[in-house]
Amino acid sequence: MIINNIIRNNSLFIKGFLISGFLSLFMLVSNFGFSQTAEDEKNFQVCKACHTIGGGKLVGPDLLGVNEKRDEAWLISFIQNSTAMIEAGDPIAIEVFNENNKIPMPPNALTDDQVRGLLLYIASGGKIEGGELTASPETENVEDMDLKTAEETTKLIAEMKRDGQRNMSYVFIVLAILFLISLFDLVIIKIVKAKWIHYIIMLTSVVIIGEIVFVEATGLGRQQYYQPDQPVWFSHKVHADQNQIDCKYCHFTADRSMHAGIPPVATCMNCHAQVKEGKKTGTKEIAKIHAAFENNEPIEWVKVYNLPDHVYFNHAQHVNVGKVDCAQCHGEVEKMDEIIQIPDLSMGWCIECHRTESVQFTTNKFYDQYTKLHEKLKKGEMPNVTVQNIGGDECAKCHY
Amino acid sequence: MYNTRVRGVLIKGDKSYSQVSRDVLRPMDAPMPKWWYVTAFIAISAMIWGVWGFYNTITTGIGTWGLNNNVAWGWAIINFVWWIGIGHAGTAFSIFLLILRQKWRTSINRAAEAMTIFAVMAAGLFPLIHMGRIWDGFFIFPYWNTRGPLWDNFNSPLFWDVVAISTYFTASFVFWYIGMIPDFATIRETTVSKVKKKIYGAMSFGWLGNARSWLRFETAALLLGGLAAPLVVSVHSIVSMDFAVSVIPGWHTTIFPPYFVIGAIFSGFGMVLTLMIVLRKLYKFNDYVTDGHLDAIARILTFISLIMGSAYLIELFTAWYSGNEYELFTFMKNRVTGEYTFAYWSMLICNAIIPQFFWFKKIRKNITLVFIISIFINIGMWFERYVIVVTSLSRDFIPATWATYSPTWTELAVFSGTIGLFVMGVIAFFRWIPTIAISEVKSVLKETTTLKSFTDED
Amino acid sequence: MRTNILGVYDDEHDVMHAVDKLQEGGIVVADVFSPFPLHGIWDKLKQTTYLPYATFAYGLVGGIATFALLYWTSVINYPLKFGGKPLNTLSFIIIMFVLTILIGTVFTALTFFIRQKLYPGKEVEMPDVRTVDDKFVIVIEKPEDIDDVELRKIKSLLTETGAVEINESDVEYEA
Amino acid sequence: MEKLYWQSLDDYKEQKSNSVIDKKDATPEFSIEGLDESEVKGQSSRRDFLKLLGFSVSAVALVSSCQMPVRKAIPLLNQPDDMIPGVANYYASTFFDGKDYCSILVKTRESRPIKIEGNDMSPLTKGGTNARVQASVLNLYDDARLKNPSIAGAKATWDAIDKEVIERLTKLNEDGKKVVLLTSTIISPSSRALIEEFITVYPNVEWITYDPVSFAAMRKANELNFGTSLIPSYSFDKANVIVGFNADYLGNWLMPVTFSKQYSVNRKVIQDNPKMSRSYQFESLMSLTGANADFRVGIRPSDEAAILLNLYNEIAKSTGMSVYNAPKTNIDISKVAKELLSNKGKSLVVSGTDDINIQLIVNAINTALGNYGYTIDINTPVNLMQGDDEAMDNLVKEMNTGTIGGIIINNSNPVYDYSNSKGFITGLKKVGTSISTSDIMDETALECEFVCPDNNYLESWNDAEPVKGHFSIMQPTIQPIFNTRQFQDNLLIWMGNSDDFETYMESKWRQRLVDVSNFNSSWNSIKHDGVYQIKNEIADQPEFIGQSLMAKKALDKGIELVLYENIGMGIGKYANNPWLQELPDPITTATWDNYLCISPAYAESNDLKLEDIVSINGIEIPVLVQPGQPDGTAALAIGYGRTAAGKAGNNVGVNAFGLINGSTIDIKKIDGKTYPLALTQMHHDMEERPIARETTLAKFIKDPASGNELHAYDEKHNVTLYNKIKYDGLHWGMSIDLSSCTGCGNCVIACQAENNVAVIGKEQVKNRRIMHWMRIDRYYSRDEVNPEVFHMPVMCQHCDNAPCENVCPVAATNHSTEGLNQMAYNRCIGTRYCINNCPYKVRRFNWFEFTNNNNFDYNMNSELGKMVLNPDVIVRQRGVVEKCSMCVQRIQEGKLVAKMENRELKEGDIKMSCEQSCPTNAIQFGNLLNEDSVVKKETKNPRMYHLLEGLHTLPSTSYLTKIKNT
Repeated sequence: MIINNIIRNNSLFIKGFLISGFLSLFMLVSNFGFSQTAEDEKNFQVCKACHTIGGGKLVGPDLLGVNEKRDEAWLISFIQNSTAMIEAGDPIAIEVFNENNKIPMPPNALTDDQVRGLLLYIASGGKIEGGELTASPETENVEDMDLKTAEETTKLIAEMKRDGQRNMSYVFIVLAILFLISLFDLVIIKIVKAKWIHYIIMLTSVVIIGEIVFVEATGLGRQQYYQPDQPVWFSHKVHADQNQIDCKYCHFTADRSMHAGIPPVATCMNCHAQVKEGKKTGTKEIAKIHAAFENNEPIEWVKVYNLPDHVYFNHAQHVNVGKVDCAQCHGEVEKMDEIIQIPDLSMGWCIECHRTESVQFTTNKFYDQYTKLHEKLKKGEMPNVTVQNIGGDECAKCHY
Repeated sequence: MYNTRVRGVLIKGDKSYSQVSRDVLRPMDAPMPKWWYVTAFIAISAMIWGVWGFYNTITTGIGTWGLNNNVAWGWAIINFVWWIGIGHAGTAFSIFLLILRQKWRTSINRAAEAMTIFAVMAAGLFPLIHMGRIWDGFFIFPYWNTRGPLWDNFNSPLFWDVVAISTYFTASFVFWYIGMIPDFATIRETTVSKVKKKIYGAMSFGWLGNARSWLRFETAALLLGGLAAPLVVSVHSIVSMDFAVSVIPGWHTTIFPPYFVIGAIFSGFGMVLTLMIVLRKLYKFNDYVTDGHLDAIARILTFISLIMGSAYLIELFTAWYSGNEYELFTFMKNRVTGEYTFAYWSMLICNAIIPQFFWFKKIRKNITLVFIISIFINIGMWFERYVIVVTSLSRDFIPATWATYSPTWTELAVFSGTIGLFVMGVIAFFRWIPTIAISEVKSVLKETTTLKSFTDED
Repeated sequence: MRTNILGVYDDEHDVMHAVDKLQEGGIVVADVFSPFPLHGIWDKLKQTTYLPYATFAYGLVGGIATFALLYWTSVINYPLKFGGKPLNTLSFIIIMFVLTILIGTVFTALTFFIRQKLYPGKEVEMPDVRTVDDKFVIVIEKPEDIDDVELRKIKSLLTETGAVEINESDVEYEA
Repeated sequence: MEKLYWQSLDDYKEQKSNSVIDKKDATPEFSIEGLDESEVKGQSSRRDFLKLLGFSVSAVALVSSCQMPVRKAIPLLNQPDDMIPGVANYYASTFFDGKDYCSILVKTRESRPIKIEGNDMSPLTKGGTNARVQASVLNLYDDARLKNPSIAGAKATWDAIDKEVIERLTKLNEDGKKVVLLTSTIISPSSRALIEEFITVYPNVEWITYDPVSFAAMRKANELNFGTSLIPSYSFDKANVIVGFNADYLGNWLMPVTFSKQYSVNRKVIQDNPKMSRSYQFESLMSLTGANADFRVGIRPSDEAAILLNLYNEIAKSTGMSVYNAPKTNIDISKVAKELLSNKGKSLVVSGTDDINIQLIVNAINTALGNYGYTIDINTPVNLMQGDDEAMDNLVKEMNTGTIGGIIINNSNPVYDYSNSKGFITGLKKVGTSISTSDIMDETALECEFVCPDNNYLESWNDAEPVKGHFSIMQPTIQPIFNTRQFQDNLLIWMGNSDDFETYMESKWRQRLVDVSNFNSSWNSIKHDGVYQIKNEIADQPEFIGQSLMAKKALDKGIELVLYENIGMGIGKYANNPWLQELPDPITTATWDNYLCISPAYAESNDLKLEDIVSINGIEIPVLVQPGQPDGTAALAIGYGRTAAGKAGNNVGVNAFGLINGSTIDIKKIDGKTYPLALTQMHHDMEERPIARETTLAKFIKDPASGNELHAYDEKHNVTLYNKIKYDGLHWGMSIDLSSCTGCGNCVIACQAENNVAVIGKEQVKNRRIMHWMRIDRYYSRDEVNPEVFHMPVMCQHCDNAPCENVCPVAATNHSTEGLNQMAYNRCIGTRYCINNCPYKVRRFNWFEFTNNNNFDYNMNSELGKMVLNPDVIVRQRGVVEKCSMCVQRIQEGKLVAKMENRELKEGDIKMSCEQSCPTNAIQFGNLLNEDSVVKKETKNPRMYHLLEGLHTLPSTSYLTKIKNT
């Protein structure tokens, strides 16, 4: 299913890619290379926080057909720095400002060309984001949609927790007592004559106790289904699912660094400078952000995904190079209000994926130097090159 | 049957069957002798010191030992190999002499096997304690895990060790215990004390002693013996591979397996000799462990010591013949002459020269001398391991890294602790377990032999 | 309620002899108790054991299982390279060799105990406790409806083969 | 250097100003994603994980029903664009401590400096560093650093200090009482200008430069010969024949890094064009230079002048210059003279002795050889070592007469390192106002009233002009950790100048770059590169004014004392740096001490042996019998015996500054008393084993494989049951050129800094348990009087048939598909079998817990000290084996970068820590499957061999035979 996602996204991406390409040709805007769209899509992530394309009004107005409504020059300057324009007393700007209950749009550090690209993207946006257009009715009646997802999510997490915190201590004690009793009876008091009963009881209890001990021992130092309370009640569902904010908008170092990065408060402020009230928690939680921001003391989030220190994990390697979907490790975050640790983060879990998942062997030029493997691949001796094939299950790949 | 040759008896003072039982069981019913308390006290205090050594090592680190970047193995391994060697006596007796149809073994093998058990216990402690991270020691077992699962390196002699030693211990223990069952039954039926009846009754597993049980007993004993027989060879061969498999000059030697096995049996017999002399002195078992027995062991030792001697010579020869400068250095410049002369020569003298005195009947018959020589053998075998482990490591390939090694108090403590454990085990055995296999002795009670050791005496 | 006639002997040779005699006399010798194994008695009593075959089987299975484990773990499941050696190395042989013995030993012992119904704390009553010390006892079943002729015959045979005592006991034991 | 970002702080200050955030939060040092809370509060360091997973805690976890500790993740409030947590930034900067100069790159992670690299862009140091530069990053995290300014020992605020000081200075100025500004050599043009300005504000201030090691004689000599007091710049790379007299130019003399780079150029022999320089060394101790020289002659210090004069005469004879009568010496220099004459203009004679006569003779010789303008450049003088001894001596006199009203001491520690220390102290007591700007409470600061702690150089702005026309910039890579202030800022404030030194400096540079069109961009690019060069106008050689030369007759009896600088300690400024203390001396391999080096013959006759204690002029000191130490001399290292350096550095060795270089001493043996010395190598003979292989140039020309015949033999005779491993794509390898390696020890510290190698202290070093992943083996040839010396860096050879791998029962060490011998610490149970079975003995065992252990109270036991740890490398727990990982973290990083840039790996993308800053480029790393990589090419080199290749371990590391030009 994850694979499908990737494919779908790619196909969408490519579609939009072509369309915008044609458009740009059609519009004979010379300085638009094909590569622009990709960048624009990235830039648009910021806008997504408050705007949709034909998805109806969020914080800011729906951008569908904005290009027709306003002339380019105005748009450019407005997008680059709206507040400045308002202060300057531009009538349209002020009007827009008032329309959207006086929430200013934060200034964006974009060049004119970038803005043009962005506009182009918006213009073609309806078609590119076809997937999302069809999804747009959902966003219109968010509420009941919400309820549905809410139910299943709560169910999901509930059961996760159930088998997460398998509390076997009672079973353990009971069995231990049973064992002792039967032993006692067998050797000394001999109430039960049929000896096989003793044996069966003892055997089974030994087996089960052994299992418990083993599982608990391996679980030692792991924290699967760990869901701590965070200092701020931050809902990934609201942000990632309803507002459709891309993961990498907040966790923006995920494709550059080993750390995905907890977003600095400043990032929150990009939107929450304006958005002062949340659907579920009202002002209460968002106020915390503002507080943290004013007294500039960073918020102490509780880390959920903790790897032991002797493991070196690099997000860039997986997200950027390996093109691994966030959900593959972190689960369907957009369904969770508060984050819960889905995998057990055991070495076996890593290895498993490294054995099965194939690397970007043909697309990434880095792998060209693996000539032998390429031959094999060509000859069809192997269907695909997994991480293991290039030594992905070796110690020094993660432990150093 | 007619035979011109003089026939000696294995058990002297023509005992009756019940006399045998009584003689063997007497010390168990007799009040605790004084020497027992004294020895126990010494042994236990040694063990306590050993516990301190363990504690010190585990809490502070291997750094409390005298090891360094070049000599990463020291006393721990020396003593380990030494104990394992001693631990070979039991099986050697029970199996080899069984196969060689040496009936006279019957009055010794019980004690010998007991010795094996405790020696192997003592040995087993060293691999544990010498681990840097003992709390992760379970990594060494190839169990199913959530690391991939990640298994062990089956090329490693250390892994072979783990397997071999645990097997050896299990096998010897089972063999030993099964052998004791009929005797426990004897105690069960003959003792007067209620408690003993209960305990030994439980330990005798409800032994009857009718024809079929004897049949199965004999077969089982034979099978277990047969299974354990290759162990006598394999265990110490594998231990020797710890060294033989490596690249270090003086370790990387093909002669090691046979040489170690012989050495093991040598030290084992040496220790048996020591123990039996003590035992028969304390328990007046002269009729069971006769001078003939000691004489026989002495003769065997003489023979083995010859083998040892030749092994040492062959080592030197190979070193010279190989023309490998590193080998040459280790043997000629480092052992025969050079820094470790003392260790080397005391090894050579104790193992190859001194036992040769057994050629003289006078010495063989003089129990005190025999005792002393047996002690020398034990010491000599310890030095052999010292020579192998330390001399090779401390001056190996790259002169820049050469370093010397000397043990610390902690290592000493650990060693003495294991000795304490061994002694304690042995005297506990003396005290609570029939030290001589009653039923087996009975079966050979009327046997005679033409063995020189037993006939030569007047 | 079944009783046995016990012929008690002092000397193992007499016992062997007596068993022959009794069997010539058409008397079924049920069992013989002795303080140590009497070699050869088993043929007389037509007793055999299949323990060796079991042991062989154990060894065989053990060896194969060990190899299977080694091969699967270090070649198939998680292949790791050590010092330029092939994954499927000779060192397997050593481990197989030893583990074969281990498995063989342990299971042989277990079979022996189970087959012989020996276990810690088992309590038994012996027909004649002296057999653990120095006496040898020949056990002959005494049917309910035995006639004096028969009985006398048995007793006389026992006495003339050198039985020092002739007792009767109704102790039950698992042969 | 693809990692070079736009110059840091400056830009990101801009970032902040135009971002929504106020300035307060710009100290992200210790709060970043990935640090856990405890660390944010600075209680434990990252990556010292194993102790957490170890016995104690897992047991605790058990009883506490398997509860895991909660880890906090604390984001930055606002994240500067160039600071990505988890990605390293490199900033160009400059290392100058008053003596050594080096242009460097500072590697920062989460904007804290963790490693120093050489700056390839510098034309002087060319990317090289030395051990002290490498270790300097640890000084930043030194607990001994002063946290606050103080007045008379009491903690004070800067305002209070400024108020008080300004009052006093003005007062003294009005009274016309003299105030002395005592500094070490300052090569920063801006700072010099600033001081000049300061003096104009306070005319009563006199500026005295003082260096514990003096070049005054050389400057004087040049003044006499050329009219200007200066130190010329030398080009060892242009010289075919180099004759050194007690000048350790590869170790500590003037600009060792630069000279090593130059020297090594002519020591690398190419097969098609086999040429190499020849170096003679006449010296009174076994120095690093001597160890590497082709011909080394041991001489008495008192004999040097005579020998030089004879040499001069030899040359003068044939060049028709005036000959002076010279006392006879029993050293024949005719051969040297011949060589020199046949290399006129392509030779170089230097002397490190601070004696005007000698320097005059040296100048005369070089003039006679016409080396000026070729190998010696008078017109681009070196600005280092400006110390003026006379001025200093006068100062002490004046202080004692009480004419000095005040003294400001910057970056110099005369109480410790001035020969007449007592005099200085008494004088200092008489001085009314004494201000020290020392960054630690050192011996001098203790005597001073005001202590105004200076910033560490990694926290400061500065520039430098080590050699005329060569500029380089020092820029902060971290906010000041403590309440310290840069010396220059002090001056600015005290002279009532409002702007800080950064702006001051920039203004100075505006003047310098006045003719540059766009100042900002070029200024930024200068800061980015770290170096800037202006063409010196071509000037012709100044006229040589001959002076009459003279030399005294050499003493023929008595022991002459030679004071020298140890490679690690230098002049003792960094005594509190445990890395340097534990760096084995390249010659004696001793650590943590200084000692009296005596000649074997002397030891023989006075039955002295290693560790015996002798007393010289009342100082008790252990002896070390040093092969090659000339008879009649004894050498003793300065820089030890600090009393106020910090816990690691206090009372290590004895202070030799009180003694006089070249003076005759009498050595009294103190019977029955010994003192343990921690040597890392006890056996000095190669036992005729083919370990460090060598040949001579002549032989090499005849047969390139000479000295390496065994290689072919082994290649032929090595057979194996198994077929070799086939690698695909990547197979890492290393190649070490023994003829380039001088054994300077830079790589050892570089490795230690990169890989979080623990410091274990003297006692454990003595127990032969040193943890360095990389060691430099040193062998002597069997000639005791003047042995040849071999240096051989040895680290894990990453054998393809690694003996260590076979024997690990738990598979903790095994072979990777990239040819690495990988070690999984967290799997290791510490059987130490691998250590035994490694023929190279490069594996190290954690005998104790070296982290958070008060018995090992070094940087890993202090929260501050742990900040230097490389977050990409774990700190090993007690009981595990560790070893050189071939900087696998760098390999992985390099690969990742290539992947992200969607390209193949190029040669040089990945550099090992030891390789990167090697001052002689002796170490090369690369992909053996890449046909045009250096390492691959070297495998075809007939000089190539593997260490102990007879064992057929197939190492990935190869060595090139040492070629001597004899």
